[in-house]
Amino acid sequence: MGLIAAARKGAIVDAAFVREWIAKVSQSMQEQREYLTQLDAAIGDADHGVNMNRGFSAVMEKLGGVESEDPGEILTVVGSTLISKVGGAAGPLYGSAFRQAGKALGDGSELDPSRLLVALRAGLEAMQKLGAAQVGDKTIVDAFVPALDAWQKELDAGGSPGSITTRAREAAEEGMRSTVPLQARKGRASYLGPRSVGHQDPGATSTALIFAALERVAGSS
Amino acid sequence: MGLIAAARKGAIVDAAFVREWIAKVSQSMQEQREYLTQLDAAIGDADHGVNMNRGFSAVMEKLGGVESEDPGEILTVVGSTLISKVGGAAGPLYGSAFRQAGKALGDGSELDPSRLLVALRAGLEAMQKLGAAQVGDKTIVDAFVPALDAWQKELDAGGSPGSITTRAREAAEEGMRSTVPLQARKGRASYLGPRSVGHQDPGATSTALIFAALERVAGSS
Amino acid sequence: MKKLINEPDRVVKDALEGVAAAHPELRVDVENQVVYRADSPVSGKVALVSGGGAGHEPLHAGFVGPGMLDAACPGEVFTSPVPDQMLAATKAVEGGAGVVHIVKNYTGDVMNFQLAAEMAADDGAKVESVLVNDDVAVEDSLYTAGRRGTGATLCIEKIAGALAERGGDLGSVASVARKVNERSRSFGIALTACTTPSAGTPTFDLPDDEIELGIGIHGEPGRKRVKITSAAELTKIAAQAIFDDYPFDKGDKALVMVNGMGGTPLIELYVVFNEVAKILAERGAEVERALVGDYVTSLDMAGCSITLCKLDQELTELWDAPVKTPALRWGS
Amino acid sequence: MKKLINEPDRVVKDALEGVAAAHPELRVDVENQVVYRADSPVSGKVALVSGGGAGHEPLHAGFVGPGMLDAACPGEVFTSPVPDQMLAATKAVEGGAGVVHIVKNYTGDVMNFQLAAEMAADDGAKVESVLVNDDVAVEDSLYTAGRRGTGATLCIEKIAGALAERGGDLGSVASVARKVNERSRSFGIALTACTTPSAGTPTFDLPDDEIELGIGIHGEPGRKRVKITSAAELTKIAAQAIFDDYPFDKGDKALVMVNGMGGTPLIELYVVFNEVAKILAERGAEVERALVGDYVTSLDMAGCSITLCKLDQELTELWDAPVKTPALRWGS
Ligand SMILES: Nc1ncnc2c1ncn2[C@@H]1O[C@H](COP(=O)(O)OP(=O)(O)O)[C@@H](O)[C@H]1O
Ligand SMILES: Nc1ncnc2c1ncn2[C@@H]1O[C@H](COP(=O)(O)OP(=O)(O)O)[C@@H](O)[C@H]1O
Ligand SMILES: [Mg+2]
Ligand SMILES: [Mg+2]
Ligand SMILES: [Mg+2]
Ligand SMILES: [Mg+2]
Repeated sequence: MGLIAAARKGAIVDAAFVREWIAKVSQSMQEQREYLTQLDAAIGDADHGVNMNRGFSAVMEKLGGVESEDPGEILTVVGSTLISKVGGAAGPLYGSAFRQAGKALGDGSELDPSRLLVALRAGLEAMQKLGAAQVGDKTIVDAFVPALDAWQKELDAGGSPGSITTRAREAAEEGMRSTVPLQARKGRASYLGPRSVGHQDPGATSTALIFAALERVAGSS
Repeated sequence: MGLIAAARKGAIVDAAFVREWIAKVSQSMQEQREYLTQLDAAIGDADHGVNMNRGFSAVMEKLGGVESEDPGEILTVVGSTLISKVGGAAGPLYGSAFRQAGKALGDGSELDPSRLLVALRAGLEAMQKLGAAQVGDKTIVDAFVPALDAWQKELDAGGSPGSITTRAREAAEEGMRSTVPLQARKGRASYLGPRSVGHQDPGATSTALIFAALERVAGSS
Repeated sequence: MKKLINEPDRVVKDALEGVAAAHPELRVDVENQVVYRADSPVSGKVALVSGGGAGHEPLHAGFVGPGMLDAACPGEVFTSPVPDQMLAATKAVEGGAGVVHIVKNYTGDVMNFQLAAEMAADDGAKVESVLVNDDVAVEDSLYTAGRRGTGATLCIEKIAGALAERGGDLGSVASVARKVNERSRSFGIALTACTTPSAGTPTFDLPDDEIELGIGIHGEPGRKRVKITSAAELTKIAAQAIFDDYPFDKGDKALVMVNGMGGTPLIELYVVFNEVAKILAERGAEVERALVGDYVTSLDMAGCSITLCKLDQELTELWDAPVKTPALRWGS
Repeated sequence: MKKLINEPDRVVKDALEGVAAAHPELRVDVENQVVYRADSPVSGKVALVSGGGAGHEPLHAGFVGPGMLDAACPGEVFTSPVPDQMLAATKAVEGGAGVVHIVKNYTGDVMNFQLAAEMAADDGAKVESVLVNDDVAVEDSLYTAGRRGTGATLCIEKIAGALAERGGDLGSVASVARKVNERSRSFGIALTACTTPSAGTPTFDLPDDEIELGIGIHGEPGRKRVKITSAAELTKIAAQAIFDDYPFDKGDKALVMVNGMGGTPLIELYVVFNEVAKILAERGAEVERALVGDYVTSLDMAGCSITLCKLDQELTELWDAPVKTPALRWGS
């Protein structure tokens, strides 16, 4: 059941919704595998797409065996699976983020966009605690932070779950594009120094894909 | 002094003549270095031109320090220098040939085309004793043998030293071309089996160059 | 892409099966991708665990054995291993004297080892982490992830492994490892990019007459691209980059490692070694120990890295101590 | 062409200077291109001398030392050495018990060693020549120069060297060398050509999806060109070519060498080793000893060769005996 539909009866996000979201993320990581890898080849080591695809395929397999009706528990499973299967920089970073977000949701089978935002903020915090990246370092953070800010803004403006996730996706993509002129200060790309300028960051790109998937689920019904 | 000029006063080949011949061989090995190497790349290991050029440069250096007025002694020095400097298959083969030719000439500062032929036959024999190649094996021998046969024929016909060396050079080149359709049975090229067919043998080619140099000396005066 | 593999996704596991088949003196957990020395845990001995992305062979699995590592955790090609691997390895080799994690300074390696160390600590294991960051091509500053760990990793694993084998305690094994890191510097040069099995195309394009200076070991481009020149010139550039950061002068004794990146023939590495030896001689420093060959590689990349480690008597003795691994073996 | 060299004509001498700088346990005559173990001549010991074109490193210079060769004579790249080198080496290492020449079966090597042996005999030295011809890719017939010597050279030098070190006399050292040759077979596969420094371009053109089967070690093309396929398939082809000539069956114990040609990363060699081990297991034969790495190379050629040597107790003991050379070292 999509967020819109859920929204009608009080904007409820449930386990099915989270599973649908993750399924769409997994699908787009598979579709964008080469693209993300090419981006990583330019300023990294040509494996980001492979890593993300490997991770989310493992997640889908894992979730198949998880009965839970608890969205928080599901996100926690997603996180620990990413930590266990991805490796590289993206694994622990995305893994900690999803796991922390899941923990923050706590239990309860239903939640709304504002509670989901709180959870995602907790996830972002965990990621920054581990990776110590700030906006402008040319990383995942450059897409993640503006996405949540836009989410907050649209939420305050009383926007619908659909419009909230649309704003978030737009902001994530903008953040993604904003990494192009930046010189990387974190991760492998930072080794290139000035030569990292002019390339879009792979991690910021995968983050934009994650928010795009969320929008598609929220938009559907 | 060229063979023609020498011929007038009794077809005398002297030390100066031999030195001139070897100098011209050395020059053409330098000029044809890449060409011979490319031929060797096709059916061998891409070093024949390099080997021959290294060898004859060493020979020129060596001869610079040899006073001798004895053609036989000079050819012997050429042979042992090739043995000591070239390596590969061509080194011992050409080396033994020149050395044996030199020995066969014996001493005496002058000789004529018929005595030079006897010496070259002795050289060819030494080469075949060491390498056991017959005409048709796609080797040096395929150019060397017909060259000496043509030499003999023109000599019997009373040809001038100039015409003798021209026939020899023509026959050597024909022998060289005749290696193209052959399947190699000796040397590295034989490893290719049927795949050696269709390529001109590098060693037969360098032999043709050696007779061409001889013709140029004999032709000049 | 032409490679001697089956499927790209199987490369690491297939290779690990090969390692198991070739080296009975190792125990290989193919499923979890951990290579152990067969007799681990060695009770009372400090255990050494290292790991990192695959594609750098023989690093690290080739350095598992008496006198060096107790376990190695290869990740996927060029991708740091996951915490589960290091956790499993740490538990399995723990002999009661604690475990040293040798971690090359890459964001991914650092974070995955950190998570593993935290989990291991929760389970009560004593873990000391040692960071390797010898690559002078990267300025260590706020604006980078810090220097990369490259060739010095071998020196650290060998020397710390020797001390552990001799019965050194956790603190002293970790500190000799850090001492080697502080006294080692490396610089790498790439003549070509490399091709990862999963990507299938070279990690970057390099014209036929250009090379990359200051490359790492993951196929990433270097700091600077220049026209190819003589081995003498290139070695000067690499050596100078090292000396600018950490000079080797009169009387200094160097462990000199000229390391092939994977696609460069040994004869060229000896040509480069000769140039390094000449440069050190000019400065009055000595080649005390030498290692020439492919040890810390980057798949099929052509090029080399030069590592200089400043030896003292302690380090020289530990370097000379017996070691028995697939890739480094002497004195036993 | 991008190589870490100075001038093409200097490569061998520059590399030999590097060998001298890196290995004090060797004595290097750079001018005459001979590498000696520093303590030669070893009086009363049968001496082993080998040689061949350069470009196959570590073969042969990397195998000079106690338990293996007394001297190695590298020629120019891919060009057999000249008789003068082998003559000088033979005289210098002769310890009163005679000298064994280990000669790979190539026209050039054979003729140059022959001339050297004749000259040495004239000087009163006792020389036994052993011909290595293990490459099953070449049919040994009137229509070829005979099988090439490839990977088995290492096994012969190691095992005969061990017997010589143990005090075996000239006859027995030569005959154990011949025994190893008779019990060894090899087959090589090239994924790419190689580039000699002096030629500067690849020795042959190979499309991006094709490989050469049955190659030698001088960059010459093989017997057959096919589309690239899986490591499993390629290993089957190589193993079958060996078994067709010399089967390994139930109970046979094999020394398995998976040798890199120079440009192929170690991780791929282990993938191939794994396939060889599976094939031998299917036939009931055992991997008794293993060697995986770059040992008999062809400059920067990508590919590998597989060598199988049928061991018996004598050969296994001699293989395990101590050896101390730059490229092969154990037990000391
Ligand atoms: N410290 C960090 N904080 C946040 N994101 C980071 C950090 N370091 C790297 N990243 C992200 O990780 C991405 C690379 O991920 P990936 O290629 O999977 O790992 P690796 O760099 O180990 O190969 C980069 O594009 C960047 O966005
Ligand atoms: N047995 C032989 N008899 C005569 N000539 C031979 C023999 N074997 C090889 N050759 C000649 O040697 C040539 C190759 O010489 P070269 O390339 O210098 O030596 P290598 O083959 O050792 O690299 C071949 O083209 C062939 O003509
Ligand atoms: Mg990456
Ligand atoms: Mg040749
Ligand atoms: Mg990676
Ligand atoms: Mg040759």
